Amino acid sequence: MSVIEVRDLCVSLKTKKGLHPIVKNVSFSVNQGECLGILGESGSGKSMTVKAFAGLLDKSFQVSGQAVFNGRDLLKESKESLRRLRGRQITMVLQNPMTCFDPLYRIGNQMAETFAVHTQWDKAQIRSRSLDILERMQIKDPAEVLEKYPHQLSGGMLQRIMIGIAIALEPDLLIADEPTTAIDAITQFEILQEFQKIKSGHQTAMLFITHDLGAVSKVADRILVMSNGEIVDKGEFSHILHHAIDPYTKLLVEKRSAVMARYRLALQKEASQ
Amino acid sequence: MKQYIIKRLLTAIPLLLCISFVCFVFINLIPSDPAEVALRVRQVPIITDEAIAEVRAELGLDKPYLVRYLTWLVNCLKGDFGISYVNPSRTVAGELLRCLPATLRLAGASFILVILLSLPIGFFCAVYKDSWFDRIMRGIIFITTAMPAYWVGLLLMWSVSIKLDLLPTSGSGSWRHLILPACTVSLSYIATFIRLIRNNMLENMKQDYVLYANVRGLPQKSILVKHILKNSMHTCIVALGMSIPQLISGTIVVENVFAWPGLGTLCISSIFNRDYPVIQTYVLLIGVLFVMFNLLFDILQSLADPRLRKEAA
Amino acid sequence: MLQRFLHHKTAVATVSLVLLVALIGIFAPWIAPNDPLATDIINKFAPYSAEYPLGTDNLGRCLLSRMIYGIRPTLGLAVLTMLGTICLGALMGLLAGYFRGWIEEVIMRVVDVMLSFPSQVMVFAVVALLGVSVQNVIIANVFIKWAWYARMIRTGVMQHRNSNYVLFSRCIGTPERFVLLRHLVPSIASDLAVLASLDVGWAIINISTLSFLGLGVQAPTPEWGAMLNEAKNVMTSNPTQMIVPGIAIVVLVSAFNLMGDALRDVLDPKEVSE
Amino acid sequence: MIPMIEMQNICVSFRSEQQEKVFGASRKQVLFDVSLSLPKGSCLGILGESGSGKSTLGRVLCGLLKPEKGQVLLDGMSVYRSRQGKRALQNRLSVVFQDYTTSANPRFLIRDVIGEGIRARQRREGIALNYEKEVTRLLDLVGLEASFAGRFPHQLSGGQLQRVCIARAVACKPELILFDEAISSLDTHTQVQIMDLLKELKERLDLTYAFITHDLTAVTYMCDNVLFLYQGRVTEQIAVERLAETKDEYALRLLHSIIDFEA
Repeated sequence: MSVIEVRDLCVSLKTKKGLHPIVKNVSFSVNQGECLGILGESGSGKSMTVKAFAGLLDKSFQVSGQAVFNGRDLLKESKESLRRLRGRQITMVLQNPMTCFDPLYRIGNQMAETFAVHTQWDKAQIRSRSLDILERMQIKDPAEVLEKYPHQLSGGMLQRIMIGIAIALEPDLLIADEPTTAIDAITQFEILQEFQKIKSGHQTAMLFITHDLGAVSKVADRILVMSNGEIVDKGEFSHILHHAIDPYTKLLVEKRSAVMARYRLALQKEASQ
Repeated sequence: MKQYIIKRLLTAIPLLLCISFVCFVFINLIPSDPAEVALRVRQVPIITDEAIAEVRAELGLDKPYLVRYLTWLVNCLKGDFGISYVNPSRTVAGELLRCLPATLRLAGASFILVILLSLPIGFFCAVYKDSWFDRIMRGIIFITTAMPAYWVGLLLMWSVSIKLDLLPTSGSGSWRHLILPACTVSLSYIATFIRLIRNNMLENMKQDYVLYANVRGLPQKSILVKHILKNSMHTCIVALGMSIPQLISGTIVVENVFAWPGLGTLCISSIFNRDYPVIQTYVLLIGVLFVMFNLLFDILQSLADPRLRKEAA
Repeated sequence: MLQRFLHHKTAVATVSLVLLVALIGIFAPWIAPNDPLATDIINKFAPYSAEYPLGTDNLGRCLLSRMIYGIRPTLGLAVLTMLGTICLGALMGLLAGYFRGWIEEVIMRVVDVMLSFPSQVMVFAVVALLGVSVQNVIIANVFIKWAWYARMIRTGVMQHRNSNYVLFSRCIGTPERFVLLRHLVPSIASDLAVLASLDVGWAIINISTLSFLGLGVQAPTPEWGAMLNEAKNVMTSNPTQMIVPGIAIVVLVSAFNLMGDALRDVLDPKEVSE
Repeated sequence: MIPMIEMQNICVSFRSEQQEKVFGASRKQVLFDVSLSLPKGSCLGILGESGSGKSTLGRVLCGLLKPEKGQVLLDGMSVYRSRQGKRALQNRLSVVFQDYTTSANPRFLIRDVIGEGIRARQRREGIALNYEKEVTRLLDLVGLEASFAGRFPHQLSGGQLQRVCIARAVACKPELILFDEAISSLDTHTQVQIMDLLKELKERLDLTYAFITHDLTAVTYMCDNVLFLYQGRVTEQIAVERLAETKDEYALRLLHSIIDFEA
């Protein structure tokens, strides 16, 4: 059963000279327990697509089409009911962990305010759940971390906390918007492992947006390739890798493969000696 | 943190010394000889060279520059700022103290007006950006920044006091006298602060943490008040605090329009009467206030912001 | 650049308005209907008429003529002030930003002290010190404002010096002269143009304020601020005398403020030219 | 092999932002005893995460930042000791920076951006070049049409602008080019295209490269040698072919975190 089904989604920017299309006729669906990867370069409209149906775009954008989430068309919902869905049934992990937390509040406070909005938990429950989540995200000294301000934690830690908040309320749909882009390579790998864990453990539908072929290959069951606001290719990863139809996708795969081939060669030379 | 405060306090000392030195040099740059002025003030009928030399010795003008500066500084620290040239029976400190309360009343009232008006207006302008309210306020702000304060005062006086006969035109006494001058002083500051708050909030709205708060499904009201407003307040409070000495000095012109018996009126009449010690002390006072308030709000800001506050490890 | 300027409506409108006002001021003797100083006591407080298009003041002088002649000190002094400020500020700022070391230390400390006094008080102090006269008003305004410009220009120089294109020039050993003239000066000049046009408005208000208080241009010379001072005394009987110069100041200052914003757009190299 | 450029025990520290002492300034050391050598005709990858000091190292290498300790030797001559040393470096080195948006003066036409490099070459070699022809030749070299010469930097895409920066860098006929994260802010496939271009240019113009990056796969694609920089210290310098032999902990962790999508 599909958790979300997007049909003919179009997003345009309203400018003085008229409408400027950013996303054109995008359709896809994600089933329960499945992970759909959306691959594309910056400016290809991949983030816009999810922001549009999550109700995160302001008035300067015009959105049309359908986005059916558990039987409800999100584009027809009121702002308020969308807000209730966000953070509870639809959660997101964003790109820049270092700037996503309000610098003036402690981590514990920001976690608590999220839970207070969406649940009936009392203070003690919120605290024990928060500790629980941090522990699940393999953060040492969770009690201490709750008392820290965002600037005192590393990007990797904050990214884990963000993932923790996202899965805490067992959402139906988890959207990861370039979660591995703004952090260094080693942490990237660890964060990716967390996503693999979520995929195997929970029955959450996942949308994984990225420009990194490597990352998408590890978590996504199916892949959409976007370019200039359109879906140019779709299918399983091996299909994208070997039988891409679209010239842009081909170029992307070909170039990246060349780099990886060279990398493998560098490592194997020694192994064969 | 303690060290930071100590360091800031220590750096303020040379600045204060520089300011006092500038003020001291100021009076010594006057084309006329202070000894001669002093004699004239005492209404000595014939000014002879001997008399001048006598007064020079009396005022310590024959001593080296630095010695004179230090004596002057020590006197200042004791609260002795010398004697008014115009009215030798009065000390400068006494003159300033006499006028200070009126100015403080005016500046205080204006400050309250600024806060009461600019905070809510700035907030709503940012929240309802490009609405009719925002457009009208922006128009008003644009016009008021181009209006000289004294003209605003004249207009208010003419329309409210003369045409409508609601409030007294000038002088001081009751709270009714205070309204028009306070409105005039605060007007240009209100415009500045509305713009500051509005832009600051709009800037904050674009930040990632607001997007993430939205992503977590927090209610709009909580995002606006708890996150955006609090973050913008940090910068704005500092700017507001630092504007207090400016408000005090900004009353000069308005006081003269409304014949408000404060420091500004004293300052202008001193300029016309060439009563240099009074002007010197006034400049010194405002300069010191300026440094003090800057320092105070700098420290307050670093105490309030967790990023600047150094947590004990 | 010129193309873009001509396409920008606000820029064209404000610059033409300012130029028009300036021209009227320059050719005042040919344009003004009456002698601005000639008194006509019988016709004092006269309403609008063919002879006195804006009426007369308390001494029966033609208001319009006084307004026209008043452009000279009002606008002229403001522009002179800004020229002086920019020259001094730019010199100090460039010296500090360019040579670094102890020169920078000294200049920046002086700037710090200068900026520790509220500008308004400083103007009064300088006027008090030097005595009441027109050139002292200019000196006072330049004296308090140069520090702002020095600091701004120094920051600009530092910023641009650390931009990648200057770093490249330094890496490949481009002569300092080229870096200064081709990279730094044009970038800073455009910032400067914007700031300066905003500050002409500030200077107009400041100079007229001094004149209003009797510390600047002296009666009977027609100057808008001084005219308002005269108008103050006859406010009850002849309010028009107060309205005209006031509106003129607001319009002129608004024009400069708008011009500053428009120049910012025009001079921004990133604006796509069409 | 004789090293063309050599760094010996470089130490650099900056005034730290958070000042705790009342008197004096506390300093934060960014580079600790960094040594490296760069043989002629090779390509050295300098690899480190953000905050590892790799950009500071780049500044020292291209003559912009005098180190507190240690020295930079260009063919055995110290760069920071004398004017001639610095001149020599300036005459033989060129740079391409990360942030392509600020790499070119926004007020310059592409023609003038490249022209700055040409002028440097004219000055060094004391020759006069045909400006237009040279610009066209350089644009062609980096795979751009001649019509780009009349445009402004903001009218170009990231990849195109980075090509212009490369053209400018080779315009002054350097022997050594330093790339400071020159490909990081580009799209994935553009990155590879730029790297292909760089490899080709290296062969054709007989260049030596120093390549600063945080991407290990880019290093293996481009470079002969790699230097791992971790928290201001060199943890390992090794030939790329022998990368698998590394015993260094940081290098191993980095190797381990590379995601190979075909494996």
